[in-house]
Amino acid sequence: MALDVTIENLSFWFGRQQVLKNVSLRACQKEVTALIGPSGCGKTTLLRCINRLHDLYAGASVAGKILIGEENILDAGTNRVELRRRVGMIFQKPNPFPHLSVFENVASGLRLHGLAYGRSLRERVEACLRKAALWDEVKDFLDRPGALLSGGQQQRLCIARALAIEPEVFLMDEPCASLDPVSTMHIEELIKELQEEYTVIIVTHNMQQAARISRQTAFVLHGELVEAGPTAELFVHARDSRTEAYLTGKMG
Amino acid sequence: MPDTKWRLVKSFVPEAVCRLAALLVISVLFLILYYIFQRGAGVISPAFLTALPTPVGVPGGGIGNALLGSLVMVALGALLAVPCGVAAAVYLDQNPKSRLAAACRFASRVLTGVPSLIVGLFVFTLLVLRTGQYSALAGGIALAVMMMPVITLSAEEMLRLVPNSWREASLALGASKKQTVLRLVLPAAAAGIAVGVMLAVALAAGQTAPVLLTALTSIFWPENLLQPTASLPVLIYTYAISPFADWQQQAWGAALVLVVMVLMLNIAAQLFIAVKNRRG
Amino acid sequence: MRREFLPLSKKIISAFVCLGLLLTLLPAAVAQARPITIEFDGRTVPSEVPPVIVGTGAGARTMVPLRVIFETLGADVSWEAATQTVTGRKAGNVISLVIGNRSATVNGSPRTLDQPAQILEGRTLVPFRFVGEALGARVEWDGAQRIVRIASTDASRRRSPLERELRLTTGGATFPNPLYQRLVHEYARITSPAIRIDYASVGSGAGIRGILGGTFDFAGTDAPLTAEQQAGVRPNEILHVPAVMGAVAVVYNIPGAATGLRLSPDVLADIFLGVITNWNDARITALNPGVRLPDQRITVVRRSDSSGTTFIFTDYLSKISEPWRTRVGRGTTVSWPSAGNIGARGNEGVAAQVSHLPGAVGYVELSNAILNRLNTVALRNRAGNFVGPTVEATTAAAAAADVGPLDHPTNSPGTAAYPIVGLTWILVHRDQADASEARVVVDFLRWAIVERNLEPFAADLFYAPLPQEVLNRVREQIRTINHNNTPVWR
Amino acid sequence: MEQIKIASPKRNGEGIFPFLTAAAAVSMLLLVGAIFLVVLWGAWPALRAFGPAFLFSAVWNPVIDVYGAAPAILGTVITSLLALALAGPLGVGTAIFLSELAPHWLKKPVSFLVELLAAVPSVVYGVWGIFVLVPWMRTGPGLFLESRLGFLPFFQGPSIGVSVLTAGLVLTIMILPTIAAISREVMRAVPQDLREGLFALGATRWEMITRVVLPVSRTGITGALLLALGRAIGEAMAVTMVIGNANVIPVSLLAPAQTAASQVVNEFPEAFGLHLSSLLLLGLLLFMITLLINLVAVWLVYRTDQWSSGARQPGKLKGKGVAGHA
Repeated sequence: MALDVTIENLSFWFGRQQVLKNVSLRACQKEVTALIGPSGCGKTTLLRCINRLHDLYAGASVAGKILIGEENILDAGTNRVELRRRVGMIFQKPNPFPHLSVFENVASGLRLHGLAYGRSLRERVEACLRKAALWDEVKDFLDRPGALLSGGQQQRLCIARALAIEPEVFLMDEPCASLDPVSTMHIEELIKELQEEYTVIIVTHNMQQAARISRQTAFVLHGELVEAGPTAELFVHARDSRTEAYLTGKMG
Repeated sequence: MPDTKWRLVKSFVPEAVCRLAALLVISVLFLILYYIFQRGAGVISPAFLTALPTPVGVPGGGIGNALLGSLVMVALGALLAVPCGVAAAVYLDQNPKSRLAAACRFASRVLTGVPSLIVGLFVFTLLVLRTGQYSALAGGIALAVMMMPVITLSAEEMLRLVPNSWREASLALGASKKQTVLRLVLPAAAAGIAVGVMLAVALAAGQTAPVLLTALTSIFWPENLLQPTASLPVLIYTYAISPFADWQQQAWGAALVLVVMVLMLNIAAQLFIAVKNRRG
Repeated sequence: MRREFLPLSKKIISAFVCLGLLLTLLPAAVAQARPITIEFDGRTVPSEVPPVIVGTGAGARTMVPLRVIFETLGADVSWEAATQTVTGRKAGNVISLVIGNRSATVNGSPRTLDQPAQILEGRTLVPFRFVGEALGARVEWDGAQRIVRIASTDASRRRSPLERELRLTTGGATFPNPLYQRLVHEYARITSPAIRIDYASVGSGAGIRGILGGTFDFAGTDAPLTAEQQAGVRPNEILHVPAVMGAVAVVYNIPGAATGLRLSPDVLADIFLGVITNWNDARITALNPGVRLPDQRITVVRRSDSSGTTFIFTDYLSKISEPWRTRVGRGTTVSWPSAGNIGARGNEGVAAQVSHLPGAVGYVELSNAILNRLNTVALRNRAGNFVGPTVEATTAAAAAADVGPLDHPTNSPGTAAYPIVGLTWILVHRDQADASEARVVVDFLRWAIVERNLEPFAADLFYAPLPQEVLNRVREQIRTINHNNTPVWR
Repeated sequence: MEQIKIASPKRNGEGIFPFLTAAAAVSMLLLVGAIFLVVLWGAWPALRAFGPAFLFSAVWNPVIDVYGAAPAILGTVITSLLALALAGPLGVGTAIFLSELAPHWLKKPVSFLVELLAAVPSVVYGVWGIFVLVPWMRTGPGLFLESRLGFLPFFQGPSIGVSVLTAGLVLTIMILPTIAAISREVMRAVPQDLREGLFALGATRWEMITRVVLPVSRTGITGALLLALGRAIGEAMAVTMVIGNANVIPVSLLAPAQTAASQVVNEFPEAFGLHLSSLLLLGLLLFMITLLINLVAVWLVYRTDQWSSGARQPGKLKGKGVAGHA
């Protein structure tokens, strides 16, 4: 099940510094939405608002609404543990748990939520690894530490880990930033498959990547959403001159 | 999911236990400090810090020579231990996987755990018995033996934090290994190494047995590195086990001075890191 | 970057917060004005009324009680009520002062005082500097330590045995350490400043190791050298010079009962052997008619560190109890037989345990018993009298002792003798290698022991002086100290 | 960033520089070897006289010159394990609080305070032990244990204040700051993205701590505990003041006993001959125990490295401990 993610008038502060200013954006289900913009523009912050990872840090404050389906997840009463189960996240740098084996990395979320045991656990781990196109490469090394895999494999392992708990929304924070072109290609393939079932929001520096994989692209600058639209349109006719400047490499 | 609430509750309980543990630990430690300050503070005066000690029944004794003696021996120890310890750390950093490195690391760890009495005994046997002379020099050497492994292990840790890319850049510019280490790696790790040195100094300043066995003690000012020299821990030890109230009182004062000295060193180390971090 | 690195200012602030927390611990640490004390030739003079400072600023003068200063200087005092005149006489010097008057006479000639003699709270106070100097003494005021120092000029500086710089390193027994500290301190005051003697309180065994190994120039010990220790040296090469004597007090803590407990030697031994385990044991009550002894378990407290005090105590028990001699024996550390005995570190450790623990019995060196106000046992001596540990009873024990010169005079036959007393020795090489060192060692031992300069200090610290017969022996011992076969004391 | 001059045409001394650093590394080995030999040399007569029986004999009698180390060894083991059992959980709990739970403004000053306390000389803790802890133990907890649990052999009275339990408590207090300070340092070094990784899977904070922070920093924490154990085993002054120094096999926690280190400190000043040699043999045993603990530590680290060597190995954190503590 996938749900739309609707961001309404979202503002975000770290201490006194305003990082996001009145951002509104709708990421539709079964679509990839790409967030692009120069470093430090606030796109990662925007992403981390969606699973409320910022709540871990003192000094973060937020205004506005983020709706997943109909539910405003910024409500004080939101169960963050439950929210984060529903929203999977892939980080910029692959972060498999170094103390766990390949198998246990994927199983970690399942065990956390008590979703599967014994045989069904093994089956689901295998299914997720297959979905992440990693099974063939690791099926003989399931009990080896996840950290021994290559960078691209590690990132796919993280995707498998996130897939295992069946989230509704996938957040990806520059998932290919630390990978080589071949691994990047693997991941991109994977993302395309994921959008069949999930809502995917991806932050990327790489405009070609955004063009390749996303249906919608949003351009963020200095904490403001400059414009958002279908990727094909945005890349050809940017409505805002700043977007155009960025896309043509005159800025950033 | 229905059980997430329960999981949050289950999470709260051990967290509360940790909070309680921290509260308990910190309050007990704070109480101990309070007690030392309370007993020792009344004794301390400028005269106490600068006068020579006096025997029981003669008022006005101070800890001036012990304070100076401790400073001299700790400085001497640092002077010997820092170059040697840092050099060993550089070796460990340059050849992290060699057998000698593994052995040296192991030896350092063992050395940090050797009871201090045994270190004192070692220097006593090798130096004091040979020369027939207790001396500040022997005391400094004993303290250096205690400080060296601490400095080596912490310095290695700090050197390891210097990014490899820096070294490679330096070597790529045509600098020799030696130049890279001396002009780039060591300065970059200086703040961290300094912290390790200060901790080692704090450790050395509190040692009783090694100093008693090597530098003995004295009621005079230290004038010569080759003569018996007074030190704070030995003075505290001797005074604390005497039955006389005025000596016991002075032992508390001296203990407070020692604690404050060690604490000051640590504060200095922390500020040093803070400043260095700030500068990048 | 998520890991919080506080900015510098905050780090410094938190450091200061910590420092502040620590500083709140400091109670009003203002050094209190200590009362002024008077020292005469290095010794503190007891005075019921402390000296006071009269006047302020440059005119401030320290005034001392009249009787104290005149008696200290050995002057005769006379008082003429009609004229309010005080007259002091000493060795041909005459000084007279009139209360409330600035004029005074010294040997007939008039002088003017900065401060007149006056009466304060019923005591006559005189300006100490004027009086001291008029009677031929050197007077100093040590403002930092608040001490009035008076030195009699006739006996002020001893002729130094040596003018070049020399430093002696000595050490050993902890038992006489306070006394030796006092001695080397005083010796440093009266001799050439170039000569320095240090005594380190490291234990008799370490002292013996020190003199045998050549690290100590002389050493203090509570136990004579054993045959094993003598093995490496020629016979009589190391002299045992008796320095002073001390008593070992048996101390106890019986709740609700009894000062003045009396014990016989066999009962004492059985208590420490663990045969008698309760304070209301019939054998104890029989010795203490009229004393109510509770039903309380006896806990033996003994030294955990090896010590001369243990040696003296077990030496006594071995002499009076056959079971003790065969089962335990004597030594600086022994294997204690009684069940549940507690070892405490140092005399003061034993004293502290005994004073805190109901039912405890232990043994400490006399000064610890007195300074900690512990109850002491009166022991039946060989003559059959119950004698408590005192300085006099200790000297009496040595005077009557029937033991060899290298034995502790325990279980002495003297009628007034306390039975558990020990000697402490200074170990010194008879054949000295260095002429200068030899001169200083001999001078120090002569000054301290033979000329009895240690006795006043010893009394302060509850050690007993040596009887005359032992002193005579010491004199002969010191005379044998030689360098290249030439006696040093000529 | 200041500029650093690096390149220079002259390359003098390059030959001797690696030699010097290697010499420093070798000197550390020589030092340990020399200390071992010196102590062994001193302990040799006792080793020859008693052999392995030294370890098992409970007789320690200087009067008849027979020595056995069983009580001292048992006392050492019991007090230090007791201290570790108490200080381990408390110290790690404190570290968890300081690294994961404490509010931001509290973390820094309190961690700082704990680090300061780790540097306080042990003799100071000993003095506090004898003047405050011993009287309190006699009247408070000791009496309680004696009256309520006295039927158990290891709580047999009478409670007199100085005891194995009191020594264990003093050691606990002494090693607590060490454990807390190093563990905190190690936990702080756990990469934040691992924490976020598990949080993003929907973990509560405690689940994150037990599933990420503790396992990842396990080696470092083990190192801290072993270091603390070593310190507890070698500690002499503080223990001597509160353990009662009875040369018996410790049965009751409320009874006096002694440790190897306290026995050496107690008897060294007056010892001579075989007695002295036996004390040195005790010192040699302490040395060997330290060696053993370090071997275990190295083995643990090695094992963990094998098992998760890779990009982000927790083994990196090892040794941090030693730097923090000393």
